Amino acid sequence: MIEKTAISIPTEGAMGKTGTWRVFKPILNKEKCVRCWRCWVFCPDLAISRGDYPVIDYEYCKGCGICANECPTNAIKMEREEK
Amino acid sequence: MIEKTAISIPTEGAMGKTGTWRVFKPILNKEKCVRCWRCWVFCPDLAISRGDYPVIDYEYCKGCGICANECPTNAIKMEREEK
Amino acid sequence: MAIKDLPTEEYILKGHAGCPGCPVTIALRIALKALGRKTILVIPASCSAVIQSLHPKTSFNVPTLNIAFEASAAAASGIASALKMLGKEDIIPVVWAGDGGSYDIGLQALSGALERGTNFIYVCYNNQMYSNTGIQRSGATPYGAWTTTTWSGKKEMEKNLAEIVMAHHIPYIATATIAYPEDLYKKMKKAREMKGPRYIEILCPCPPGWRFDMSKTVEMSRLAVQTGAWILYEIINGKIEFTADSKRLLEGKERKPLEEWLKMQGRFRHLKEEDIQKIKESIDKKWEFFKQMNLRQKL
Amino acid sequence: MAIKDLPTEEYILKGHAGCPGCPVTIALRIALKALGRKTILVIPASCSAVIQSLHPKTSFNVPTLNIAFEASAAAASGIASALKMLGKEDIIPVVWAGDGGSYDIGLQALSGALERGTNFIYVCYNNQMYSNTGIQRSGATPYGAWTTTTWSGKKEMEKNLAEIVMAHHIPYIATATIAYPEDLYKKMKKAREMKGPRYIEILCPCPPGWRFDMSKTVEMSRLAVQTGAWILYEIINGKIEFTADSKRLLEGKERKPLEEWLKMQGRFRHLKEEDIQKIKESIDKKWEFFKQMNLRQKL
Amino acid sequence: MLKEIIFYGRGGQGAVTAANLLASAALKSGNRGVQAFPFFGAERRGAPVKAFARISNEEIFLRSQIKEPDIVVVLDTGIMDVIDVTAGLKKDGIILLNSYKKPVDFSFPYKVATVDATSIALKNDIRVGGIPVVNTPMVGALVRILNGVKLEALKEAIRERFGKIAEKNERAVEEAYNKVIL
Amino acid sequence: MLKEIIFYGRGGQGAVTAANLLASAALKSGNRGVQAFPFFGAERRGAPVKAFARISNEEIFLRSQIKEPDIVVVLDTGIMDVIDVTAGLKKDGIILLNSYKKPVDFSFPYKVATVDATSIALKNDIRVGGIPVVNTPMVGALVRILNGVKLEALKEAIRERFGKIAEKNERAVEEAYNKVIL
Amino acid sequence: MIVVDTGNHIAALAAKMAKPHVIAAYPITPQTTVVERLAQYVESGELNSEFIRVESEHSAMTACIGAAAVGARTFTATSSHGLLLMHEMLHWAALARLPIVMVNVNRAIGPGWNIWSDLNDSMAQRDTGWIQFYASSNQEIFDNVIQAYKIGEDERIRLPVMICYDGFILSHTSMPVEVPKQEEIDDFLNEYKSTWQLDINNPITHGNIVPPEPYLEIRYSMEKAMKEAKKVIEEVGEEFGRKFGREYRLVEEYRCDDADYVIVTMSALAAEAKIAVDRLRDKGNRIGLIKLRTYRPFPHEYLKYDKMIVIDRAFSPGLGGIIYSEMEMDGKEVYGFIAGLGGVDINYKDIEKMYEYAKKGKDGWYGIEVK
Amino acid sequence: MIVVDTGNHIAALAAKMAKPHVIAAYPITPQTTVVERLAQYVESGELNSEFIRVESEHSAMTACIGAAAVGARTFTATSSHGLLLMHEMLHWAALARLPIVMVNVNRAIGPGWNIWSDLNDSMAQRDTGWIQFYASSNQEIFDNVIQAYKIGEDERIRLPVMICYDGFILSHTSMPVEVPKQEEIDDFLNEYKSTWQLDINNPITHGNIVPPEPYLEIRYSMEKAMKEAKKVIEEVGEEFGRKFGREYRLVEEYRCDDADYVIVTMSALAAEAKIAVDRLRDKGNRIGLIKLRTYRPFPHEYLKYDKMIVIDRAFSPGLGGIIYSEMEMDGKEVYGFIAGLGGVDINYKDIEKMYEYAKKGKDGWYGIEVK
Ligand SMILES: Cc1ncc(C[n+]2csc(CCOP(=O)(O)OP(=O)(O)O)c2C)c(N)n1
Ligand SMILES: Cc1ncc(C[n+]2csc(CCOP(=O)(O)OP(=O)(O)O)c2C)c(N)n1
Ligand code: SF4
Ligand code: SF4
Ligand code: SF4
Ligand code: SF4
Ligand code: SF4
Ligand code: SF4
Ligand SMILES: [Mg+2]
Ligand SMILES: [Mg+2]
Repeated sequence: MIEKTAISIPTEGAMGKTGTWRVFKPILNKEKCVRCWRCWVFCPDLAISRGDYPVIDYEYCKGCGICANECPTNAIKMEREEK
Repeated sequence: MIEKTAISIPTEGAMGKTGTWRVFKPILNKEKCVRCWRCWVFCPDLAISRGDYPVIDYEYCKGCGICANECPTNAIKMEREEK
Repeated sequence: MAIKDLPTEEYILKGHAGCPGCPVTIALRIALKALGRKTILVIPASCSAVIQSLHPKTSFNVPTLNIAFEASAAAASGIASALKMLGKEDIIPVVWAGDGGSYDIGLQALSGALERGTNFIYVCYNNQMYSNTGIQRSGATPYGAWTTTTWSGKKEMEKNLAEIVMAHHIPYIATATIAYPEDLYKKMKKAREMKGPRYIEILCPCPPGWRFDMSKTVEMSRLAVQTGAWILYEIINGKIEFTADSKRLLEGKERKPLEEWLKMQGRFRHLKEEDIQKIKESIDKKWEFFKQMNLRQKL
Repeated sequence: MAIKDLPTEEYILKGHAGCPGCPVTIALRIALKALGRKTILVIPASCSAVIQSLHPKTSFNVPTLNIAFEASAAAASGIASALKMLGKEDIIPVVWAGDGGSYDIGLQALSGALERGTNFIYVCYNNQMYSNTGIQRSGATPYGAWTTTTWSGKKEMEKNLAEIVMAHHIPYIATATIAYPEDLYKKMKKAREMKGPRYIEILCPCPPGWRFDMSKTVEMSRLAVQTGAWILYEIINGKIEFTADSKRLLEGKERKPLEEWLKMQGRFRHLKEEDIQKIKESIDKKWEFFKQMNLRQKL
Repeated sequence: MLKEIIFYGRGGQGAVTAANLLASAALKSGNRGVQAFPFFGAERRGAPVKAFARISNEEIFLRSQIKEPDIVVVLDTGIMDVIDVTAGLKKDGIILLNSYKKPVDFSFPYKVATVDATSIALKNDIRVGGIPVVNTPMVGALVRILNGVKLEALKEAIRERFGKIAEKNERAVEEAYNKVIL
Repeated sequence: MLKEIIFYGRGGQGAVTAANLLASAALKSGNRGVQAFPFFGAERRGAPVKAFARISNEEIFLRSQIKEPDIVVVLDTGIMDVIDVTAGLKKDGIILLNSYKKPVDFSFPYKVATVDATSIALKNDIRVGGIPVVNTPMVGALVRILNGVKLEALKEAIRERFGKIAEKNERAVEEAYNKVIL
Repeated sequence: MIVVDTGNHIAALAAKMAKPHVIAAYPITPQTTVVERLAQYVESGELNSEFIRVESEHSAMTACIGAAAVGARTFTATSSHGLLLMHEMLHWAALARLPIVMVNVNRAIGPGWNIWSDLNDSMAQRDTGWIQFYASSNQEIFDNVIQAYKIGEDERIRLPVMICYDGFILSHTSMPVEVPKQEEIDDFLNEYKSTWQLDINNPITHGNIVPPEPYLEIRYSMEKAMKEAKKVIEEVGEEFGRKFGREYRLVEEYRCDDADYVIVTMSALAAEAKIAVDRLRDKGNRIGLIKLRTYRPFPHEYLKYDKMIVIDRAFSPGLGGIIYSEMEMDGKEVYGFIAGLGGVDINYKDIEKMYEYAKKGKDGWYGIEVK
Repeated sequence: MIVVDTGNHIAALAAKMAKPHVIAAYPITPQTTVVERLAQYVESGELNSEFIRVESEHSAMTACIGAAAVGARTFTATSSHGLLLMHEMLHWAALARLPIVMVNVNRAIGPGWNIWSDLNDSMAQRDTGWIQFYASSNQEIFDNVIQAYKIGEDERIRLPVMICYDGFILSHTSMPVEVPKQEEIDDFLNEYKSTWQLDINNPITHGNIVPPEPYLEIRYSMEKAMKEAKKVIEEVGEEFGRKFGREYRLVEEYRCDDADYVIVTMSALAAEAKIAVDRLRDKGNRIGLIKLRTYRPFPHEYLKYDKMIVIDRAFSPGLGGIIYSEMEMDGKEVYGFIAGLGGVDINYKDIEKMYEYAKKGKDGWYGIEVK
């Protein structure tokens, strides 16, 4: 292509590692988890994937706390990020 | 006013004597007229006024024939204009 | 009210540029009788812009602002706000727009003005096509009608703008048509006396566009109502009332056969039986919708 | 269908530019699961244009056309026609527009595309304001809500776009919201399998705009339904069905008190009792309207 | 040599079509340069209108309106009350009128030709909405007056343009061609 | 003399407000030229952001961004993992950090100052949604470092801008001014 | 084959022969008959295209953009207020580098409504990044539309192209036009292959936020394409000449060789000006004419005569005649006339008068300042 | 009183102090805070105006036109795509001779979306008949908005006025601004008396079809007003100077007296350029600066230096830098640079470099063709 126009390519981390935006951090307590996958479906940042148990990708989790708020068993807790 | 812009002034006969557009001409037969004023209300060209009987203004009547068509008593006839 | 009781004041002057037999001039003439002189007309590109005649003369005798095709309701908004600030709220801005300028290119400005509760009257005179540019299809063109952009007949059903306006829940909505001048006059008058956004749509059969003889303009209008193709009603604060012959049809009077109306129009000449059936069904549906609406209210 | 049955395919990539707790990304993520890869997104100016991240990268993994704010439905029309001519009708253009781009500046293009019977899906994700430019009122902003152009609360009732769309009589109309992902998924899927114009509106509670804590996005969505402020339904060829919790409310389940929802939102903090009353009434009216519609159908 | 012609008529009478037919016929008759165009306005049925035509054996570069015609063609003499159809007409210009009268009955300081196009139209059943359409017979008569445009070419132009109603128009054209009084 | 300052923080932390407060205070302290502006981008809550301020005793004609600051102010040291806050910093520049640590605990090749703005904010109950807002104490500390901006002027700027929450911010500013470690 | 038809019908015919996949248009006087004719072609099956009957010109251009973005060849037509309403999307089409072809029938801008020709509508779009052609005959309308596809779609260009011509003066005037055979056109125009498109197998995003530096490059790339376009337009014009016997360049020079004065103008006025030149030459004046065929890119390189008389049918309020203001005047004597706005009829006699004025050192608004 | 605030808030403040009857506006980055602030003024009762929350910019401009047509003073603000969407109505407002005042916050045009400053948006409106000012400081924003009402409403002018300033660079930058007292502003601006309006006692029609000849006169009347505006702008600028101590003309000349080279530019770049001039002078170069305050009408009369260096933050594809292309170059050496598109940061060092290039006879796209 010779002409330049505003074409962009799908890229993971297009805005960088957005985990750095986080102030609070979700911590999973597997014991409590019933694998209902609500945390997975509601995460706006695709930071939870479906393994045996939810796997949180801290590189991209922005720490919104929706997962914790929506978890029916309180298996996720938000903790102040220590830096 | 100093600036020129597209301002127009209300004027009778703004398009000239539109009676000249006419091909057929409405002729009133007073005998038949019941003064229902349908011809008056429907004339698109304001060419019929309300006197004792309808008065047709041939200077502006475009000869559409609505008055004749709408007259309940056939008191108006359209005739070929002779020129 | 009888025809003879309509005021004799006129706000249009003789010798205008309308076609012989033009329905729009009839409608505007009657409307202005009801609106009176404290009216500012706002007119988008349309036949009504042409009817005024050429600068430096005009055939309209109320202040009139011509405005871009898609912009009439926005211009009226500005006028309404300015009149308020200038202490002239006795004057009413009235948009007088064609179906093209209302159903299609002017819809957004209209919807915005309705949502903002603009204090104005919006009149859509509906001749079911772009007539000023020489008969192209509009959103209001009925199914099957020939236009110069639908040579073999329009493939889609028409939009129903009044229904769209209903979804805005404004104080006053009405339909009218020229064959019922008292009805039109009364509705305009009623609208004039209210506040907030008011919408009136007037069916205007156009001889060159619909392809019928210019003497039949009013007849075509009447037949549209009597065959049920056009329904006359008003909706005041959500409450619907049917008027004139439509009321009679609702109350059980028989509709004239639709064919009577269709056959008189050159634009429908090519229709096949199944097309006519399709149109009939859509009219039945419309009646059903309104009947239900009427019924619901009675519940 | 349970959450676990939703496909694990994703068409959005991690590390996008959405705010933490953004409802729009949740909605789009789920929608794309249903729409699949044979989708072309059309996105007008909005938060969704920003969420994509900066050129030369994008966080969206389906072909996406950004387009001017008022133009998305028109762009989709062009795409739909082109796909037809190019023999690629298995691909569907999907407009993904905010409420500003749908209720206000994009309404006309939307209405035109609906009337033409365009083969596309139009999704309006409704966060009830212009959030991308920093929280200004839109036609969808509810009565009383604070925005940066309605400091003392919006004075007008919101438009109801779904109702306007209904007046266009298209094959499929539905409402949804993020707290009900299975419901959203099913509706998208159903729409995907139909032809002609399809409209889906998704309520998206936005933390910075509505002024609530970012962890409550889904909760706010759920409460909107459970208090009756947002109604979930679908209309297939004119026939309405209520879904999820709204169906339950219709069937007699009690609505949660509206205050529960209002009080959690900073934008409503200043509301007086009579304002709340007014909102409640308008919600009651909406339910009444839909109930009647439902009833009518059963007749 | 350039010939410039103005057609006067009423909206709906087909003055523009007349000019176009003439242009097509002229090209078919071997003229390299032809033009036909309406007076650029918003015409309404019944209102006076005009149309222009140019014919030349060379390419025509003129893009302006015709101010000094060689010939004026009047489709409807009624409009002569409102419009001076001789305005700008060249000294040796010709006026072709649709009239049952004879040229001598008119007192223009120009050459006059007449043809009763209305009767010809009625006779050949060329009408729209009951009203006779006189444009084709008028062009037929005009071709007779003009040098360099052939009747056969005009008929061909009519066949190309009119489809199934061509035939009666051809007849009318021929009749007018023969009946025009100079 | 022109002083150029960059504030680093996160979207939502009020870096722009900090720059604006500084500018107002500087004007009130008699500087003719002041400027405050954000880095021109679409900022999201939590994402790293920056804001700029300029102070001078003459009118400022600069309209470009600050590339070589005299001072950088870091509202949230967390972002130092992602951003090089010393980029462009003048040789004799100063870094002011929001940290409970001491300057010596940092190994920048620049002068470092620290203030525990988070604790000061919490102590004075300056929070939004539970999170401490550190912008005002950071400006308090900055004023101490800068020549030519008066603490009293900053307090006045805060009063003008903040209305009823001014008081606690004034207290925080004063505390930070006193507690900054150079 | 020679066809006698109006400029609008000829434009529609040319568009049809270029076989666009998608046409989206909205009616406006005096463009309307272009759209009507195309609708007819499509409905009769003579043209296999999707015709989108949009609800506004903004949407017409947007629909073309959408269609072009998935790789379709597109066409639209408009005029005056329709063009103005497209303004935002004109910029868009150009920056997106989509070779949309559009016909604009020049018409004056309101208020008051004025349906007659002047060039203010399209010249006010001079900064949108569209290549612009102005035609002075129906033949040129045809030839320009065909060439527009070849030029716009050229890999070195990829810019949208606007073909402008005077409302009524050409749009409604029948003239003879030589029309090639469909096969010849097919052969001349290759099949369109877009260089970028929305494709499910390569899911790019077009148009998300672009930071300053890449934005500058995108802009510069447009400018490079415009520069390149000068070459490509002449190449294509030459090939067209070889195939069809009518060669085209950026400008047409008429009797300029030994000229003391050269008239510079475009559109229908340029045809009328030929007559003026001939007549003035007959009277012994050494005068020539440069007709700008292309207005964007602007053919500065051809405007190097010592004494030039520019006739503008458009002006920029607060600046002057538009072509005039873009001339490089270093060391030249240039006279500028503004004439024919709002459809005021300008004929060769008027142009001869302008020449007389220029010789006396006068210029300005013709008919007002000089008359 | 001295206020430190952003360009947008200052614009809103100035608009408020001019007391418009009607404000109609639509939000767009980076103009948004103008609208927000005005909404706040109106809702708090500080400003007695009708604020119309329109549904698009096309409607914003139209609502102002409607309001002005019944005699109201109006204000609006926009940016970039919002301005482009108004294009049709910009022409309309000017031809209707309505002295609407609008702020445009300059922002680059998409696609891709770019929210940063360049002047392509407003310069592409150069043919619409609007008077255009470009500000380089927040003080100028304030002063220009106030003067805009006086100039536009002057009976000799009656044209709409656009005040442009760079997005973010001014719109979001706080600077000190001297704000007069309300009474002083009231005194400076007389009450607005429209010369034509829709009036039930004199029921004129505005804008119906206008035949060619009167249309030409309407157009010419605009041009006369633009010419007149040069005088009026300087008169008003002088009066402003007398009242408020800051005098304004069409341009601002900075150290031009003995200059060999003069930089010509406008907007924020012109402020930055002062620094470059000072620094170059310090190094012994005889260089000056002309800042265009007014871009329409175009102040040709001030651009008469032998060697000029034009810096454009906008360009016309297929032509070049826009200011550059409008210069009368007869016998002058003019160097044109295109710089800072899409918000690319340009500082005094860059401007110094351009000077060095110009001395070597080079010009072009800064950062690409010359870097
Ligand atoms: C932006 C724009 N597009 C197109 C036009 C051309 N135009 C003028 S009037 C008209 C049709 C009007 O139709 P309608 O509103 O139904 O009114 P009618 O002519 O039927 O009275 C059109 C397409 C225009 N003036 N402006
Ligand atoms: C013509 C035009 N006007 C205004 C804007 C500025 N603008 C961009 S996004 C936006 C608001 C979008 O609101 P909405 O559609 O509700 O989407 P959201 O931001 O809420 O996701 C506005 C006003 C624009 N880009 N183009
Ligand atoms: S929401 Fe809670 S219980 Fe459900 S999967 Fe996630 S962590 Fe487990
Ligand atoms: S905190 Fe938010 S972003 Fe992080 S995993 Fe939970 S839902 Fe996802
Ligand atoms: S319509 Fe007939 S009866 Fe009635 S007033 Fe007229 S002429 Fe008389
Ligand atoms: S013929 Fe038509 S115009 Fe004449 S009076 Fe009757 S209704 Fe009126
Ligand atoms: S075309 Fe129809 S609506 Fe328009 S003026 Fe003529 S009759 Fe009236
Ligand atoms: S402002 Fe709201 S809708 Fe927009 S990205 Fe942020 S959370 Fe999402
Ligand atoms: Mg219509
Ligand atoms: Mg929104």
